[in-house]
Amino acid sequence: MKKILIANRGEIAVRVIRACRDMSIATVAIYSDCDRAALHVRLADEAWPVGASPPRESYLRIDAIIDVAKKSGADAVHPGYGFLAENKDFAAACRDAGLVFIGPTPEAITLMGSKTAARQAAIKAGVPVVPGTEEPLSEQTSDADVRAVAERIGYPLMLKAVAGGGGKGMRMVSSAAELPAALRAARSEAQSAFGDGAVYLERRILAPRHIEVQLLGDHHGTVLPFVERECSIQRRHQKVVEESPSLAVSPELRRRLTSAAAAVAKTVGYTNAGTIEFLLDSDGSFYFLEMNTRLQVEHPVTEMVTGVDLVQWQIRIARGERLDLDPESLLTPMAHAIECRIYAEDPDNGFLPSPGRIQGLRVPHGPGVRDDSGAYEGGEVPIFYDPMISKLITWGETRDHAIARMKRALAEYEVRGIRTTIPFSNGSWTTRTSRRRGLTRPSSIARSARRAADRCRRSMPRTKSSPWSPPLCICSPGQ
Amino acid sequence: MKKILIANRGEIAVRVIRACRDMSIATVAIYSDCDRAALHVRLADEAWPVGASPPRESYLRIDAIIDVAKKSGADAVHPGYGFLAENKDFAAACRDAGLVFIGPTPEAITLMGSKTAARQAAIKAGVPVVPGTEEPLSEQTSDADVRAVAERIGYPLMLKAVAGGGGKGMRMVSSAAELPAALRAARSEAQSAFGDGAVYLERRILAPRHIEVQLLGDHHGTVLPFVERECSIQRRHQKVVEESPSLAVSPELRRRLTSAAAAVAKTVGYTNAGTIEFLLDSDGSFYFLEMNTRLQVEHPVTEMVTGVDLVQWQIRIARGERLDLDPESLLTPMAHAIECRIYAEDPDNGFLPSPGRIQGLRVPHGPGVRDDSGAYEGGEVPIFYDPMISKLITWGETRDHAIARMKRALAEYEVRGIRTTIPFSNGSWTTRTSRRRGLTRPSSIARSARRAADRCRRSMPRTKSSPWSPPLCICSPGQ
Amino acid sequence: MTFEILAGNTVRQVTVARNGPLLHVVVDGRTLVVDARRVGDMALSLLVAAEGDATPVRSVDAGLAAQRTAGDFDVHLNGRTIPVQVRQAGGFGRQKKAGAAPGTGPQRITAPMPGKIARVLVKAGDEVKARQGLVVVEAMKMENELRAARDGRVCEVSVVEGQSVDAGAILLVVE
Amino acid sequence: MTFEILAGNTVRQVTVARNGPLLHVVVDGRTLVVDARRVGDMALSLLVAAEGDATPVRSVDAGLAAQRTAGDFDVHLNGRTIPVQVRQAGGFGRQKKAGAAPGTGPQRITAPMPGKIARVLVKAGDEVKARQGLVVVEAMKMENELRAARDGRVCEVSVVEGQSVDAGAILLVVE
Repeated sequence: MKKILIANRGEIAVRVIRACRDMSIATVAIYSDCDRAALHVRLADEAWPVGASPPRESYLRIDAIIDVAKKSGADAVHPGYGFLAENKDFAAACRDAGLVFIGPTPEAITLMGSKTAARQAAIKAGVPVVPGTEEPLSEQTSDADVRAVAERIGYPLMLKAVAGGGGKGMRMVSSAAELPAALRAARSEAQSAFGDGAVYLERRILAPRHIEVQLLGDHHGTVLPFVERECSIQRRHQKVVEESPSLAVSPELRRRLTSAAAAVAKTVGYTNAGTIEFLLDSDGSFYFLEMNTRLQVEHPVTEMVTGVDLVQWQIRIARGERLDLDPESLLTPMAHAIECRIYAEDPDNGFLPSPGRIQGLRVPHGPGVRDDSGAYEGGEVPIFYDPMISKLITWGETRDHAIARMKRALAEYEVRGIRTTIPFSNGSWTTRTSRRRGLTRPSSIARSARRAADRCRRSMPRTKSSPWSPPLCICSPGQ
Repeated sequence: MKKILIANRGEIAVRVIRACRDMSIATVAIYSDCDRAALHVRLADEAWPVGASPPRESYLRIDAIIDVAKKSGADAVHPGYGFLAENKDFAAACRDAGLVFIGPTPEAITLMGSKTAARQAAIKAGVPVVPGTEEPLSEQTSDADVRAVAERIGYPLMLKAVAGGGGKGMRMVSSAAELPAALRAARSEAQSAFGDGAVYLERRILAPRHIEVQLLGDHHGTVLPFVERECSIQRRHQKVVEESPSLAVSPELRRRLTSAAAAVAKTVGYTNAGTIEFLLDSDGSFYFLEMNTRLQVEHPVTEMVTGVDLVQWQIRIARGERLDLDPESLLTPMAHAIECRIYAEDPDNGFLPSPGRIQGLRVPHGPGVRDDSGAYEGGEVPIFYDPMISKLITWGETRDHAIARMKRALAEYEVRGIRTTIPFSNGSWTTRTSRRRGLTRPSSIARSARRAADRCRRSMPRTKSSPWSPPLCICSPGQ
Repeated sequence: MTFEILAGNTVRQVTVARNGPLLHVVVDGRTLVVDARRVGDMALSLLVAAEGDATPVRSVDAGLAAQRTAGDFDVHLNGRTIPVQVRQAGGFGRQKKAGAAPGTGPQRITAPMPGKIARVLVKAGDEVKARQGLVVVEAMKMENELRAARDGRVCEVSVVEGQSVDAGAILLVVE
Repeated sequence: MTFEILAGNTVRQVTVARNGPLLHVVVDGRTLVVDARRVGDMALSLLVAAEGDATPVRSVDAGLAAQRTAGDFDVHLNGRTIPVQVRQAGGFGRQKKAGAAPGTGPQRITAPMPGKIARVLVKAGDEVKARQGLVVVEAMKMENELRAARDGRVCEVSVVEGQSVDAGAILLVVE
């Protein structure tokens, strides 16, 4: 593998470019009109235009991207996350064009990409799933039919995009009255985000923890699970804070979770990187939620506690290497890591998107701090794409130490010209600190996140069902 | 401990401020006239002026600094490295003023600070030393007397400052003819750097490795050694590249080295952070070289492979906490870390100092990269202080992986407006790479560093004895 | 020089006077001695003396970001962002922050951020109820439904679906 | 526009012409198609087409740093630093890089960098031999002894010990 095309933009494109550099593999970036001067274009060896700024006219154009891959002489394609990362047609088009797709097979994507089929696979593997619709509800399905299904499952329930991920096309529905509006919004969001408006329903488990297990599978039958990540602090069904390991997972529970995850992956002959999400109930029972057949946004926390470069391993697996990592060490976290996502959204104004030019940027540094970013001073944050501009990751000898470093790093982090969620994240850590040791009590994260949520609610003239619903902490990682 | 004064500047002051932040301890910076807008001033909670720009009129003024500590209500002082870090009078002055000095006792500094007394301590501890003068040669000692001593030891020999460190006041002398000039230069450099012109002589071991052992000692009798660092790549007797662990040190040799180091420290009842330097001969025998009674510039590589925050532990020890770290884990490196020092020197012009304004700065980021820096875009690099502006540290699953990441990070690193050693460091890694795995063969580091050295020699109208002598690689860490 | 600075909901009278290398800043009668240095374009390193104290030692790094309206800035202080409005003395007069009271007059529905018009849910002449959806603006893959503050009649629709709009652009008017 | 650019020891004739959004850059007769965007003050993102190729795809991030002499720049390219001198067409004429040949005329000993005069080792009127130390300049805690290139007589000493000097300042003259 000599040259890899990265079919993505922003921080993840930059992340993949760096992994390629580390392996002396040349990189080909693609860019839309508004991304000509984006960081991933500047750092790649080559950069090719693929169309206009709206995703459907550039980063979602399979034909144009395959064409660039051929012209540039790339021999492999890394899809990153989002865009075409979980698009079976893209994976197939790469294969048909003789390009190595750095990810799972089109078949695996098709299977696990359909949330309903994935649930069936989990059931086959003997892993419990959340009660819900086994069949997708296409855009043709009438509101009446959907309401009927909803009645069977019972409220409150979650409305989710069959092709979904990252909270896009997802709505919480607490009563039949909310269903039509939520359905319309979810379908149109799903359509614009994934080109597929089909949705499904799932019972809402109250106050669960979101625990996920990272997996790598090679082409020689080996599947290795990693120590879990917890992603319980979410806002608008989008992850805000992730960490590894989870305080709620004992070594014994870790064994059961990771074996269950590996079992699901083996059932479908899964290869390359993937993540299985579980809902963990207060009584310790867990349910298969979905499998993400791609690299996760939050993969760095796993890298920080295991020392494994997941992107590099995606590439090594794709070129046929054997997974010769020590399975035990992958389940034995080195201390603790936390990730805080930085969004171009205005926390003082109901988290409205805040695109624009970055007039000033001060990035935190020092011990235990990692910043994965696609932003630079003077750069533009376009209106067309996901609002996440960077991920701040800290590692600490203990969880408290990692939190202390996160607080320090957030205080150093300055993005001027646009509004970002930095002050919100900052506020959510800086309460209830123990002066002497300078550490935050675990539970205070969610508590103060809730407090921040209240602040936003006050400042927000919108109803719950609107996408601007205030941050919600599904549960406190501390409790 | 509520408030710590940092009696230093530049990257190490910033490093200490970050550790204090992580512990919720308030920070007091001091600054000279030319440092009013320096990064450590900007990041500290308080900043107090201590005098004019020349070190002797500011950062070396014990009275002024103690005065600020009292006025600001600081209860402790962290000296960093350099300046007053190994000055017994300063440590004593702090103690007399009722301030906790975050470092060893004045007695330990006095003892180990005198290179000749330190050699005697090592001998007492049963650790072999390099043949040389047991007594210091004061500024009054006549050239003739010094020549006489030199004849006894034999050429080539090293001329070193008794109060020395970091290569200041150090000269290699290959013949009697070179002695007078070298003596004059060494004494005046030592005088200006440490306020003490006394020197001593040591036989020069040809092609040794420079191996050092980091130590922490608490106030309850515990001394813990850490996995060794290798600092064999030096230029003008200044370390350029450091790494941990050393390829030349087997687990068995590690036991012997670290026990020897701990033995020396225990003999003198050493407390807080310190480092013992050894010369490792090709036959595996090692000699005590000196002890640095302070935090080392290169402490981050140890932090990267052990996960221990050494500055935080210096503070915890100083406030009486027990060293409850697991001794075994400190001797068991997590993979590999490398540090590359970035100097404001012009590698294309004989490494002339290159102070001035930083017009543009692009700092590398991403997995496995840490930048400890005192520089910022728009900031000034003054003519008065050490030319090191930052330290780039990379961690990798293997040594080759750490080197690959160092190459990537150096390529991203851009300092515009002044000349830096980045291109030199960059060149010293980018030869003999194995295309497929993208890794540098260990031995090529020193080899290409030599090649770079030759390049400089050509571009340099100066003699060996001048401080501008070309980079010399005492040995290749790869061989 | 004397300014009025609106931060949060309070207007403060601020007078700044040079005094050698230092600034004397009088905020609502309280005098602060400040040593200010530029550390970048729109970035300042401030050392501030405690009230009554002459030597400025409290270090505050202040980053500024100009907003759309002249005199409006975001001030960044150690991870916090404070929107302020700076005006000449008397600029705000007695009353607090300007802005039409929501209770009366025609409602101008404006774009809260730059984006694309995803859907227009009403047409000129339509009668609308309070909180009824009027138009959906999409930006960064998220949809934002703008609603009527109270009952009224749509008298003007200035945008069409698919159109890109800047922040603050008037989308439609309800009277 | 046509320039002469001195990089290393070679002078190159460079012509730059706008062509829509692109630049046509002719370097010693070879034409390169370049798409250049400013990504900061003195920083450019360049996409360069392979010779003969029309679509610029090779990405090169170029940072510039102005040097003391107008038209002199350090060009930073992926971790490498290349000093260049840019002049108007004919600016360098036939000959290579300017600068008095060392063999002849009075030697002006200049400060190689800003610093402090640590010691003056000679006085006006002294006879000096080749490679004899004349003056020691200290900067960043390191001493730099400047020496005579050849035998001569010190005719002028323009500095005293302890004095601060800028880069390029004439310290003394030997004839």
